[in-house]
Amino acid sequence: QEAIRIGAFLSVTGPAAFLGDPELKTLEMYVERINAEGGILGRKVQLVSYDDAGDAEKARTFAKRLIEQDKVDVIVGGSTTGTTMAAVPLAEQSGTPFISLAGAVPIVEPPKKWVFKTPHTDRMACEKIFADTQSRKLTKVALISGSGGFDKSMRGECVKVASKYGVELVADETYGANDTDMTAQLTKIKGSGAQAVLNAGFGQGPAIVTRNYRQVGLTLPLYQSHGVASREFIKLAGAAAEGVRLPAAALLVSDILPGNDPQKPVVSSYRKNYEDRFKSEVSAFGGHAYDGLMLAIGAMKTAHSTDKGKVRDALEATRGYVGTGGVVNMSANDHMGLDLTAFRMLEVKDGKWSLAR
Amino acid sequence: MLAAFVALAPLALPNNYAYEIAIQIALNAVVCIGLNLLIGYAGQISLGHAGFFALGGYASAILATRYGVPVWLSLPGACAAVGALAYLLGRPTLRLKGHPLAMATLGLGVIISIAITTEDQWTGGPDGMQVPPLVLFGLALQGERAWYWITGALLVATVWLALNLIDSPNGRALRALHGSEVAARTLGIDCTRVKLQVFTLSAVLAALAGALTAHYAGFITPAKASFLHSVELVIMVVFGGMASVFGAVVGAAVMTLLPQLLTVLKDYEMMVFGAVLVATMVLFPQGLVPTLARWWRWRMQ
Amino acid sequence: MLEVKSLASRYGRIPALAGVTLHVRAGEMVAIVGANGAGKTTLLRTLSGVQPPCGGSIVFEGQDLLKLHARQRVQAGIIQVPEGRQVFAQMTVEDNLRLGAFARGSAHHLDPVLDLFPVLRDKFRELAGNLSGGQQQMLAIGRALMARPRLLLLDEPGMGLAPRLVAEIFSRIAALGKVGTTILLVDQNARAALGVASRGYVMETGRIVLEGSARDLLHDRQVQRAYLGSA
Amino acid sequence: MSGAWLQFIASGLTAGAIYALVALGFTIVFNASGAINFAQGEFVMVGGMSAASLVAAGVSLPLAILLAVAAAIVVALVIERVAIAPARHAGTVTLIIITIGVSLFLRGLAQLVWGKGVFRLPAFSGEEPIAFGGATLLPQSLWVLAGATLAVLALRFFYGRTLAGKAMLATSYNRLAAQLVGINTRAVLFASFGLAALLGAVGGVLIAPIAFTSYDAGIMLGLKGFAAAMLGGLGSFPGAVLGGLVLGLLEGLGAGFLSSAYKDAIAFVAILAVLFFFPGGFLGARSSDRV
Amino acid sequence: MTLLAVRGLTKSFGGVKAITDLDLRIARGAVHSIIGPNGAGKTSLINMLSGIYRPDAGSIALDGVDLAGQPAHRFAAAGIGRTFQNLQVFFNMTALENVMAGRHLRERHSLAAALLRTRALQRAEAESRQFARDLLRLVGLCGQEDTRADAMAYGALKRLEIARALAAQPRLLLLDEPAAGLNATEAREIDALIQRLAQGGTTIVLVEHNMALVMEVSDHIVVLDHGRKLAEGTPQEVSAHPGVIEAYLGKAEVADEDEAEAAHA
Ligand SMILES: Nc1ncnc2c1ncn2[C@@H]1O[C@H](COP(=O)(O)OP(=O)(O)OP(=O)(O)O)[C@@H](O)[C@H]1O
Ligand SMILES: Nc1ncnc2c1ncn2[C@@H]1O[C@H](COP(=O)(O)OP(=O)(O)OP(=O)(O)O)[C@@H](O)[C@H]1O
Ligand SMILES: [Mg+2]
Ligand SMILES: [Mg+2]
Repeated sequence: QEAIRIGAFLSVTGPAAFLGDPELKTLEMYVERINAEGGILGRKVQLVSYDDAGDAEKARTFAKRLIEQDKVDVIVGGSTTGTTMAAVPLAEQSGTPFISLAGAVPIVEPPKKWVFKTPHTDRMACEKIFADTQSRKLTKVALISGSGGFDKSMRGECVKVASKYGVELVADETYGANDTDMTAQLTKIKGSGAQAVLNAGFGQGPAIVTRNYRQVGLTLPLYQSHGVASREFIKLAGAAAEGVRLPAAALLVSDILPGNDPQKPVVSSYRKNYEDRFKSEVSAFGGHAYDGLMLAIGAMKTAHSTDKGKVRDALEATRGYVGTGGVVNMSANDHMGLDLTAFRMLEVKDGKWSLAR
Repeated sequence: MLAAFVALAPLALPNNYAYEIAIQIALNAVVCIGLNLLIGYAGQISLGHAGFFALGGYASAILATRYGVPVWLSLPGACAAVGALAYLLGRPTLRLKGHPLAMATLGLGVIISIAITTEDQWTGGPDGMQVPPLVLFGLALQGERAWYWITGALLVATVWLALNLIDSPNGRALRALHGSEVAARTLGIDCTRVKLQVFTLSAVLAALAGALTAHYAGFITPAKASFLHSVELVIMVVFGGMASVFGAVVGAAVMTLLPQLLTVLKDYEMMVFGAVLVATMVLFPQGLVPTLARWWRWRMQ
Repeated sequence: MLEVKSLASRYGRIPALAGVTLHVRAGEMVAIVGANGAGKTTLLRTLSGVQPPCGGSIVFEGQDLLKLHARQRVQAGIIQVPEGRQVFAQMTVEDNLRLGAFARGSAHHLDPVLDLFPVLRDKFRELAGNLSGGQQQMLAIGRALMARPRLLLLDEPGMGLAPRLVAEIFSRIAALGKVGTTILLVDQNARAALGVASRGYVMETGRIVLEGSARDLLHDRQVQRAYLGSA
Repeated sequence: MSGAWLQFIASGLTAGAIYALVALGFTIVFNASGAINFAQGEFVMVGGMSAASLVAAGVSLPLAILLAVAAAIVVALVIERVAIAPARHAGTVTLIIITIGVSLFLRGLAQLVWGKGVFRLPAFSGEEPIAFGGATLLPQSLWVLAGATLAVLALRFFYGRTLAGKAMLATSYNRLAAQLVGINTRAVLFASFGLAALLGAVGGVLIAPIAFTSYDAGIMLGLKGFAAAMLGGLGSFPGAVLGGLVLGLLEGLGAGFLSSAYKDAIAFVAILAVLFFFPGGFLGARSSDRV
Repeated sequence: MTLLAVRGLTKSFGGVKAITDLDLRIARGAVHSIIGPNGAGKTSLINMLSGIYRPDAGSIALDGVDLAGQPAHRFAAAGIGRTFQNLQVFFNMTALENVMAGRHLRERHSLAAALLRTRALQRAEAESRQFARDLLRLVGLCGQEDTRADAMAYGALKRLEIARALAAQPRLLLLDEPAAGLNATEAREIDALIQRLAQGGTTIVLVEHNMALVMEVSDHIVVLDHGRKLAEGTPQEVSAHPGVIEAYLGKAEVADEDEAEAAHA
């Protein structure tokens, strides 16, 4: 019998490689495992993946290739919002279930018939952070963000929801993805009267911000985004990372999760599998791919078919799926199915992640 | 010959994905022909043409979405606007030569790219913006096949125009100022004007291709304006062969296809691509088409 | 000293030398005359090693030159003054001259050359590219002399020089010949070239068509008609 | 506000010193071949990555630095032999494309060898910021500045005073004439790549504690280094350093006083303005095209 | 019947005074030679007369219209053509294309016409091509039409430059050492060519070190030294001028000629 084809286009290289790389590894590993266990619906699973290097145009071409030439049954992929949005019209036109691994709100708002996503949105990250500042009675927050798509999108969401949490934004600075020194921006922030600083960014920029933050003598609470939710951030920022808070999925703290946490088994097992196989630390991003793949497989199992329409319907009907990102409850209006509880507020303590408070 | 090729190629195109690649090749080739006039014939390097390419797309998209201009109007409007901009920017820039010119055009490209990324209320920022489809004579142009014929026809027309230009007094003036600017001036060639003309022409072609790419894809991102895209365009030109119109077409075709073929190599892709590029340029220092053409002529004699 | 046998060379497929045979004895000055495109420049380029041969042999003092790179030939004392001057335009006159002695490595004196061409002393710190055509020609010759050549290959040394200087340079060249430098000279001023040389060769389309003592050639009717401008 | 002023300048100098080091590498290859080596950023990356991965593997910092520099030089020399030397008669643009191909190759190779992670090297002399007049500077920035200063002094001496240095310059100006005075033009090109890699690798090691390093760090460094070299005047070593520092300062002050989003654009606008008035950059040779 | 009147022309480079306060009159239809020692300023003068250098002071009036300070292509448009001492051939083109490029002023079309290859343009091109072929034949480069310039010998390139300059049918032709690199016989052909052109009404300014040629063709000679006029007059007057012999001609040359003549006879 013909194999079930799962298509993926991911940013395995390029500026978003730290997203695409663990995503691809995860997909490859779990497709292998599924096949080792006999596949699903009595068929083998085949992964067809392409590297879009973070370029939306390439992503679109590859999405077309997946749909038209490789005739995949479902697409799991789109590491960034830009690449995802490029493929959305194709998935919609061709009627292919498409589970995105990117963060921004517009992917699922307004809901699109064939498009789903697994990661938390950047708006949720902002809300989680502002909820935290609110509880610490910090009302003046300075924003600093990178100039990439993730960074700008999150910055925009934070600006939108700030007032909801009584937050006044007193500074709004930017840095480039490859900048080597942000002390100029931080010095301006220092003079802005902020009580806390929020950095929306991913890659190495946030680590430099963190180090420069200490260099210019800032001692205010510093919040980073879920975009740096990996050990690498702590490694790069070094001692300066102490006390930094950020919202992230449970995956990062699987070892210190209380035993009764529903996510504990899932995240522990994923972590173990990943780290044993690749000898490198897990990040939340690989987890998104794990969730995407499992949602797709689950939907096919529920539908007892790879018929695209049926799989889509099954996806939309997902309830109570426990993944690395949280507990997913989809509906016709909610193609992500996560709420704020999926995020944990982490703090760096003694060079390790810990649960805040 | 090219026209026949374009007309017959669909017989060998199995699916929409193949059409997609063909369309990309045609659009890239259009940019490269313009760029080759500038780099290969006139000897004026530009490392900023991606800026014009992207501006074409963004301008047309913004005119259409924000101002409700019908696309059949916004597209030429965008090209004209980019042409005017290139003309203005070209005035001071083209006084430079060689490496300073490369630097200046690179700078223009980077500035355009930063502006596009930053002005997100207009452009949607780094994640790009949606672009409405091309509507001609009240018909929305959709589907790969329709686009294939449009872009194929455009490519044939561009090749024809470029060949005409090269074999005309204006084209000789271009090559003359490449050979020796002083000598060209003493023959009455107004080098400033000629350079400006070809710079503007190439920018308009880039904008046209950029706008069509955007309308075809339905979206555009600032990556299209990036320095790396500018370099990619120049690589296409040099790879295919400088001062060769067909070289530009071949360069665009190979450089569009190659990444699609190499994608099976996964982690080795970038390495192999680099190696292929180096090997080709070492073996064919004049570019693919001129070196092969010479070789062919040699064989024939 | 120099033995060239059926030397051939080509640009792509176009042959420029089609079997040149000649010899130069130590201390001798030999002139080569020929029309435009006869292959004189190509011959000198092949001798100095910047142009690959495709046949024949070159023996210099018993050594097979074809085995040596251009650089090694310079070290062996074969120095070419190239056609069209080829000075380092962006460098000063001084640097140009010092680089002339590059292959000798040891200490070198600029004075003899500066005495020969006093203009170069005036323009010592000027960029070579800013010199007038004739001044550049002098610099090119001066640079070659800095290397203390044993075999000097001169490609049109008199080109672009004022008549007074041509005469002067040719007499200096003749003087060099007398103190033991061997010289192979190409110049369009065939009269002057043959005037100072002891022997001469006439080249046509990549071949030697005539050879003889300079005096005989000067008086050869054919040579006179073709190269000396006599009606 | 004076503290802020100073910090903007300190920020600019930190970035600027990095650009300067890369720009010096561009200048070396340019001065031997007349071509721009777009793989220079990758030499810096190879140096930084090798050192960082060696240190991570437990090698002591000084030894790691030595090995990293050696690795970069070997890589550069092999590349010169395989990719540049066979094409030395090709035009400038072709050479540039070849170096771009080389940079892609090296980037791909680095990605295979070291993965896609970001690496950091420990700072040479601690992380404690040095405060002056309300501004702070990391000690490592002083290392970078010192490295750039030392390099420019050494290079100036070599090219200005020694015949070997002049011979390298002569080769780029007129290869035929260089051959005719007995310069081994192939060796010159070879040596220039080695030298450029040496400098690049040292730069990569010096900046890795501040700017981090990853397989694709070369892209940005290459771009900024090229801009710095052009601003200072292609071919001039003091120009390269000056260009780097000015570029860094433009960014620092631009981010501080105007707009951090547009700081790169501000820097490029300034470069354009400089080029329009001094096409050769600050200290570039005033070209003479006599006819 | 002055075609070109130069007044008070001055040009210096840094400390070097290439041309100082020079006055010059070029009569229509005549052959004027400019001679002088190396570095006297001849090429600099030609560069100013063709608009390549902008003079520091002075006027250059062609038929009463002052051109000083205008860009070079205006000089060309006004009818001044030239060749170069240091070759400025278009090495990226064939011989024929080089000469056709010289037709630029005579064959102007809009960009649109060029792109669309209009009938008128095709006709003009055919004429131009024929004209260029004739010129190549005139300078003795018959058969090399389709050779790329970078594969031609030095002497051929010198003649190619002359043909290219002639293609624009200039009123005033400036030749900077056209016979350099040509042997005596070939120089004679240039000699004949110059005379033919002069008879055809082209005014010629010749810079040349080949005295045989200069003496043969010139109607009028100006001697420059250190950027100033040293002497001026007919060939006979100039060649007998002691200052000129001292600074430029030298005794040896004269003696050489005599010797050779004697030997010939
Ligand atoms: N780079 C080149 N490529 C192709 N052909 C060339 C090249 N250089 C010279 N030739 C050809 O080789 C032949 C010999 O040229 P060469 O320069 O040796 O002549 P020459 O005797 O020095 O002439 P001249 O007196 O004009 O300097 C000529 O026919 C010329 O066209
Ligand atoms: N662009 C320049 N920069 C600096 N100096 C220059 C420049 N052009 C010419 N000169 C100087 O001006 C003087 C005159 O040079 P020019 O070339 O006019 O001489 P010339 O009479 O043509 O000599 P030749 O007969 O040797 O060609 C020379 O001393 C030269 O060095
Ligand atoms: Mg010759
Ligand atoms: Mg001159």
